[in-house]
Amino acid sequence: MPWLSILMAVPVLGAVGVALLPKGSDKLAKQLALAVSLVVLALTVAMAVQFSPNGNRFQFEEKYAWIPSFGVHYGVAVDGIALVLIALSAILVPIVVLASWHDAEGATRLDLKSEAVPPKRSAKTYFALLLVLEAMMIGVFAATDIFLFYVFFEAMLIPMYFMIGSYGGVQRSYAAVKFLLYSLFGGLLMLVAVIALYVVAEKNTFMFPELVGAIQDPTTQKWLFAGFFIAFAIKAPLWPFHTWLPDAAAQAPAGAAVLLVGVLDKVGTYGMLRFCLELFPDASKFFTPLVIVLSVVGIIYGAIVAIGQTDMKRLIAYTSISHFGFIAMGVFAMTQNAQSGATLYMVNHGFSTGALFLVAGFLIYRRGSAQIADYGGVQSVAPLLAGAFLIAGLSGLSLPGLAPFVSEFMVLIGTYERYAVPAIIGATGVILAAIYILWMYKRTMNGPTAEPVKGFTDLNGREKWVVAPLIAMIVALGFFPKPLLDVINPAVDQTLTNAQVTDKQPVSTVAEKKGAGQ
Amino acid sequence: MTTHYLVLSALLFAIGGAGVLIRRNAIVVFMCVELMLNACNLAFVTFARQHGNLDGQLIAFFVMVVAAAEVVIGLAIIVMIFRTRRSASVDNANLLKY
Amino acid sequence: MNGGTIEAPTIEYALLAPMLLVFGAAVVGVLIEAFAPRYLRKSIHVPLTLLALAGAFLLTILQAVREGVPTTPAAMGAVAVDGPALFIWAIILVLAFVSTLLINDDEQFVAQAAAVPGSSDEEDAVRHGYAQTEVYPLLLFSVGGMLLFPAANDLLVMFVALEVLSLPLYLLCGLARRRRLLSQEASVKYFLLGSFSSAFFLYGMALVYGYAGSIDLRAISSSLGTVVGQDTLLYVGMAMLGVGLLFKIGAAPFQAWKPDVYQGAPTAVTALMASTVLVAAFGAVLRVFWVALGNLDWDWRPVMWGVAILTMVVGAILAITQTEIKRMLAYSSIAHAGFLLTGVIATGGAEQNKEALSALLFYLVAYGFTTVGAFAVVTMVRDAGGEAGHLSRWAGLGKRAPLLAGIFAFFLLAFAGIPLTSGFFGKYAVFAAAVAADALPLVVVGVVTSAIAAFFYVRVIVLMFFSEPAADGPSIAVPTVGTSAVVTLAAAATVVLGVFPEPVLNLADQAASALFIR
Amino acid sequence: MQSPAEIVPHSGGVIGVSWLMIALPLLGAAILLLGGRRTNKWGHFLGVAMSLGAFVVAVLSFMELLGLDPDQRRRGFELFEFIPGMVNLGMLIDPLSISFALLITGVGSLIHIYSVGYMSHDRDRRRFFAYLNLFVAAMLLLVLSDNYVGLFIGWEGVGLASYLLIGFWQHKPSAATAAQKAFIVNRVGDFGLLIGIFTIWTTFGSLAFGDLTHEVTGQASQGTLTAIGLLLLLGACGKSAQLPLQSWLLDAMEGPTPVSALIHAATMVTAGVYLVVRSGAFFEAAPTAQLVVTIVGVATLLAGAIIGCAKDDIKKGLAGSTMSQIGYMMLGAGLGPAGYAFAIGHLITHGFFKANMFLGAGSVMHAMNDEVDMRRYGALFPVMKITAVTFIVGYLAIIGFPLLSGYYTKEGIIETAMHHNAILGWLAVLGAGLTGFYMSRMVFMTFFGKKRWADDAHPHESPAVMTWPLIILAIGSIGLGAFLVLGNRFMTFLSPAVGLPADVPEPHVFGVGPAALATLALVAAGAAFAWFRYGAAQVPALAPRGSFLTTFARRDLYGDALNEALLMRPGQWLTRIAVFFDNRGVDGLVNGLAAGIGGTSGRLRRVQTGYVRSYALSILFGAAAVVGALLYVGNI
Repeated sequence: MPWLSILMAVPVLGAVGVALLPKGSDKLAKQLALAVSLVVLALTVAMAVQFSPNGNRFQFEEKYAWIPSFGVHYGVAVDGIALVLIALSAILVPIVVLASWHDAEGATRLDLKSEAVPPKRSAKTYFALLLVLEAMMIGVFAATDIFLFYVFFEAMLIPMYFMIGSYGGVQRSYAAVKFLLYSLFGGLLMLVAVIALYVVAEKNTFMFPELVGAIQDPTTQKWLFAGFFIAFAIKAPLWPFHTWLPDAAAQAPAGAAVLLVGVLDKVGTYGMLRFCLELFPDASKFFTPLVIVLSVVGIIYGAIVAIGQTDMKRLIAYTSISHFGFIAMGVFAMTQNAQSGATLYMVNHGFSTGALFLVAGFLIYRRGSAQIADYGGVQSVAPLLAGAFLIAGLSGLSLPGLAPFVSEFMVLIGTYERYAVPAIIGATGVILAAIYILWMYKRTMNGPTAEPVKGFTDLNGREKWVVAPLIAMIVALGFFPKPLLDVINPAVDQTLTNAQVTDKQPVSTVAEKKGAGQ
Repeated sequence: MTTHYLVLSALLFAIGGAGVLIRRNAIVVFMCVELMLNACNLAFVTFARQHGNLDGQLIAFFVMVVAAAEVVIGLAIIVMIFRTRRSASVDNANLLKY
Repeated sequence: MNGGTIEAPTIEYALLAPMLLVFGAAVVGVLIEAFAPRYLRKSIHVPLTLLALAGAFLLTILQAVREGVPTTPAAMGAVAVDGPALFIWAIILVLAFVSTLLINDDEQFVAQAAAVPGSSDEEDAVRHGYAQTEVYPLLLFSVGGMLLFPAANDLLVMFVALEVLSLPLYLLCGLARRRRLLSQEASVKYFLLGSFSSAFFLYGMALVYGYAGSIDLRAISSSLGTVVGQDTLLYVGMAMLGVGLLFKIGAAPFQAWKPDVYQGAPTAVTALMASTVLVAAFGAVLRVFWVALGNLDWDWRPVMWGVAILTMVVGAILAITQTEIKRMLAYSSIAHAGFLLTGVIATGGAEQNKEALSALLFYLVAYGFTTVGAFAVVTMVRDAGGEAGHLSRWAGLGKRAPLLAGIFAFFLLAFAGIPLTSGFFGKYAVFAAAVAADALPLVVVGVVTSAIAAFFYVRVIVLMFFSEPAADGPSIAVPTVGTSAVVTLAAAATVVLGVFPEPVLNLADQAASALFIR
Repeated sequence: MQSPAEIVPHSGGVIGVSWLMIALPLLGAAILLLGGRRTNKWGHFLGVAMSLGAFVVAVLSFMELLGLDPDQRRRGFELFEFIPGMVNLGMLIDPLSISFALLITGVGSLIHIYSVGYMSHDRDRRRFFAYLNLFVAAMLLLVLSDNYVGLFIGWEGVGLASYLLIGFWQHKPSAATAAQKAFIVNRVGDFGLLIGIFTIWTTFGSLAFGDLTHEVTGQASQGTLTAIGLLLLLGACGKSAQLPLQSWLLDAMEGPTPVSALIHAATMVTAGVYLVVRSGAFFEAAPTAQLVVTIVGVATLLAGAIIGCAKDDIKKGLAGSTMSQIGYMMLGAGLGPAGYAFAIGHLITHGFFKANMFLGAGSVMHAMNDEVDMRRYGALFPVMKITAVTFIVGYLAIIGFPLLSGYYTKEGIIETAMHHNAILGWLAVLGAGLTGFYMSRMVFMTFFGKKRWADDAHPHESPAVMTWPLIILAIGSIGLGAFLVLGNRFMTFLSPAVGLPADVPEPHVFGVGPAALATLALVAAGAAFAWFRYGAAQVPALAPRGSFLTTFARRDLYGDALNEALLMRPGQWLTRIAVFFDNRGVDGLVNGLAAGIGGTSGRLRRVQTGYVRSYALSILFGAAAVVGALLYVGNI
């Protein structure tokens, strides 16, 4: 059964269906979109349970010649890493659909004519784009053909571009263009690398498994690595290629922001892990110091700048820049723990940042402003809303017991095994995280209730359904990450093998002593 | 021996080119282009002589025909624009720019 | 031909049939102008033209499949009907057919060219519903020239073809119904500059003849290196030939005419020029620099590099600040000429790199269709004074005509080379060939300029979708059957070539594998 | 000297289900938080019940433990795999952890009961109990986990609970700020703890207490061990409000008084001591680290005492004393196995009498409608006898009045310190004297002397639900010390967990030897001075300016001022600069590039003049260029 193709086909068909609905049937469009996304989720679960962690690395393989003249295949398959990321997308989309219920209705829905609220737009289009995006997100993670990956990598930009551009805040078109051009630029550099890879490898195929180890010459590796890496670094985004993200995320409607930061950007770090490391092991080792430095700078820099933000969504965006620093650091630390942690981080960050953006979205929906200064004392009038915001925030500062802690802990400890100093500097991020999250929480939720906030209603049923699954995931994975890690670890092992690195062993004998136990 | 003719044709070509650049009247500009074509003809005939085959001379005839056709088209266009603008100066026609 | 006796030439009529058919139809068209009553003319012309083009197309196909690709030049070595030529013919004929559908629109052409703009004569002409039906024979002559141009196997024929294709275009440019001043100015400029450049071509021809003693391309190529002490002749001649050809494809620094002419000419004619002429011109470029001067590629390649880079940069950068849609498309076509030139460079010299050739052919197909489609859309966006050329008038078009705007946006994305559009594969193919031919730097320049170029395509999309419509925005003309057919066809082609390029790629491969005969 | 016993894999019995201790309160918290308003009616009872349930389990497990012979008393078992290949979550029930569990659940339950009365008027009482339960669960996870990761989870869990409870009245900006400060300062400590854990993992390849025995730690280099020790100490300082991370504790008094009693006196703040003792295997191998621990302890015990001397706010006064007492424990913990027993002992007794006094203070505030300024009290003894008596019992215990709890445990620490390093010992003695002064001051200002009440104050005794816990705690404050210390009862009980010290000092009923006598003398002097100043003399209702020293103490030894000058201000500047740099610098570069291209384009367009002649010129130049280029290329 061609699971992955089905996973992509369903949302595409759904999108077409939604788009073809007659004018004015927005409600129906929403329901249809929700239904489709739920079907995708169900299918994903059905697929995931059949995945055998210790089976072949790539499973549910499909491979058909697409463009023989270019040696391009329609090749899809998943290993543990791809699987969890696909699952992430499949889980987030229904939630986002539910959360974006009114996003397209624009300022008309509120009497306040506010800057943060865009004018009314067609809801149909919005949800159609959303579903197309879902298909592409699944495709980009599933692609085992580098060309196919590139196609999705670039094509993904378009729906997101429209979602930001037509449904975003007051500066939406600036943000959308910046997002598109920045990513496109990276993508085009990557295109050169892709071409060069094909030409140099002389394998007449783009299939990833066959290209692993195809490039031996170190110099070539370095150039190709650079080509791929810059694209991924822009996507991720790594410091200093990050400035498009705050604009995009702040202008995008909350739902789109979730998918942008939660999933799209993961493609960058995923690409580093999957392609940079395995295709160009020597170059990766050569560039590791540089990348580690960039990541550490990103962690601290992102956190500090986040502290200074006055706009909630910008603040959250900057926290993500900090978190992506962690992920990239984990990827390039080249230890089992760090890379598993980084992969897990990609998933957890999706949930926690997703929750943050969505709850922030609810606030903005009520107040019509993203400015932190416009809030205050929300907790007294809307305790549930505040509580959700707090939990999301706490997961953002990776409080133990919540999912992100596990991943951050693994990344740091794994990095520490090889690069102690960066890990220590990175760990100061946990202090800064406490500052930016709690300070934002204090300014928005605590203290005497501000006048415009008085009228706030607490979470309604729909919003509860948006928040509940996210928080459930965050808590569950916080105490029991094993299921994910069991899937991720073998894939990471494989990655490390292809990247030709091995873990360092501790000095003492404990490891041997309990070697069996662990 | 044939060099002189070549030099002459080159000179004619240059003069034509220069004319295109400096003259304002569309007709004159166009005549300069014709001059360039004829410079080419001279060159062709010369080379034909040099190589001792007829191709060059043959080509010259073709070029004349083409030139004639060009004259027809060119004059038509120039007359058209002259009737509209009451001037045949190429510098007046610069609405399309930047 | 060696003096003395003149034997009767042998002409392979079957091979030349498509050309002859078109020319014949053109002549018939002239007779119709002469004898048919005015009210009948159009109704005769249109079917005649379409049939002639379609017939020619069929004959071409027939030629390709039945007779197979000939290996020797036809008509005493004057015309070479070989694989690439046939392929190019097919493209030209299809695109010409499509453009004809556009031309078949009363809004395009002046009622009576002879009538002075704004004069009473004009009013009469309009009132009597006159139409300048000479357009059709002119078109046919021009197309005939285009067919001959890339097939010419001898510089004289090529020169004649050049003139035959250009002269009717000079006239066509001046026949716009609205904004006649601009149209006429375009016509004058095009004519003067065109003839100026063809003078260069001719002089180059003379010099080459002086060097080689022949104008037959094979003879020239075989004479290379045999003649001593005449190199200056050869190089200057080669340069001047190049100038003539580069002018036609609008490569910098010979691009100055393009924006003005494209803007001034009737949009239908612009479409014709932007698509077919470009194709024909590239065919000729390839033939001259490949068949005749192939062995000198080490000499002309560096120059071509310079020209290509300059063209890409000038096209991309100047387009950014354009405010007139046709003018912008003109600059974009300059940029694309630059990309195509990288393909020409990749084809290299005598060794005849067939991958690059087929890539180039594919690019021409993809670009041709998209361009025609784009201009077709332009013809439909009108306000009081005819087409709404100024970009500001396009604001909010996405609201007023979602479908049309959507299609146009799609064309723009194709120009930008976004995956899943034909443009992407065109670019990919050409760049891949260039990389394979060690032209990596050129490709890097290519991608950087495409990134820049993307900006102005995106800008138009922003205007159409993200900005609020202007109060007195342009109306969308109810498209004639022809126009809508064109748009549909172009869109379809752009999609199909963007998703399943394989069939066309194969055709291009076969065509290229036959290579240019020498 | 004997090192701790091996951990015995355990199954079955009450200990087998000892995880219920964590689960029950956690469940309670979950129900109360998710249940929402529905649970308002009975929520507080559920909270109490869960806490009591945990207490019962603790007691039963304790019994079961006692049933085993000493070297079998370290029972561990795995709950589930947490991070495959690194660490599993598991329980460790040994004398050390069970003592804590008893303290936490016991005192915790009493405070739960007390709160039923104390918070009866608060509309968010349910939420309060949810947080209390959450705290109990986290605290138990902290002490019962068998590895550092589990400990860390509990560690930050209690941090969260404390954050929530300090900021319980979040509508008060001061409370919100205090909560935030507490969390962030703690994070600094947690950072140290994290790095410590990393180092342990990379050095020894395991994070389970069971693996990190003395033999194992012995293999690592002295430098590594010292580093680990100091990093763990940093964590301990954060949690236990030791210098230099003490500043948050006094602000934490913004929370409801039961919170101060439970979290910021009896249990959470002592976690640091637990950590140090639990990590004995590292500290005992790293004398330098140990020395630093003792120094920190002594410094803090003096600082706390000094602060306590100057505070007029009764809760802040108590907070200062808490700092100081934890200083003592830290000191003890730094003295190796010999000190552990006394440190933990003092920790437990302190848990009782300090909780006792805090709740007493709460009762007083309850009576004086939430007035905290002792200068507005006075002569409360007659009106609220139970509170007063219990408070005074606690007071006597803390100043080390012979035969009361505090006397034995504190005395033990001082003795050991003296035995270990005279300077430390004498400083500890000095601290005891100060304690005598400021605690007496508190008692006199509150219960004796003249009335200085606000006009609308009508003090009355608190309801039984509040007084009974006081009484129970008071009893503990009286007898517990003697019970633990005499006959080395506690030390022998504890030794399987922490190792038996080489030289066990003979415990004694009365202070003999210079240190003990000096202590008693100083305490007496301090008390007398306090009486002279605040008991007999008239206490001004408004605080006098006071000497430099007083202000120094009132300002918490300028700790906040220091933080503000060294960290906050520079931090704010750094933030501003970073934001500016990001907008103008990094982003400016990007936008600048775009603008540059746009500008070029704008200028270049002008070349397209529209004059056909200039176009022709460009063609000519172009042609010339091409010709030139070709000739050049051709002739090389």
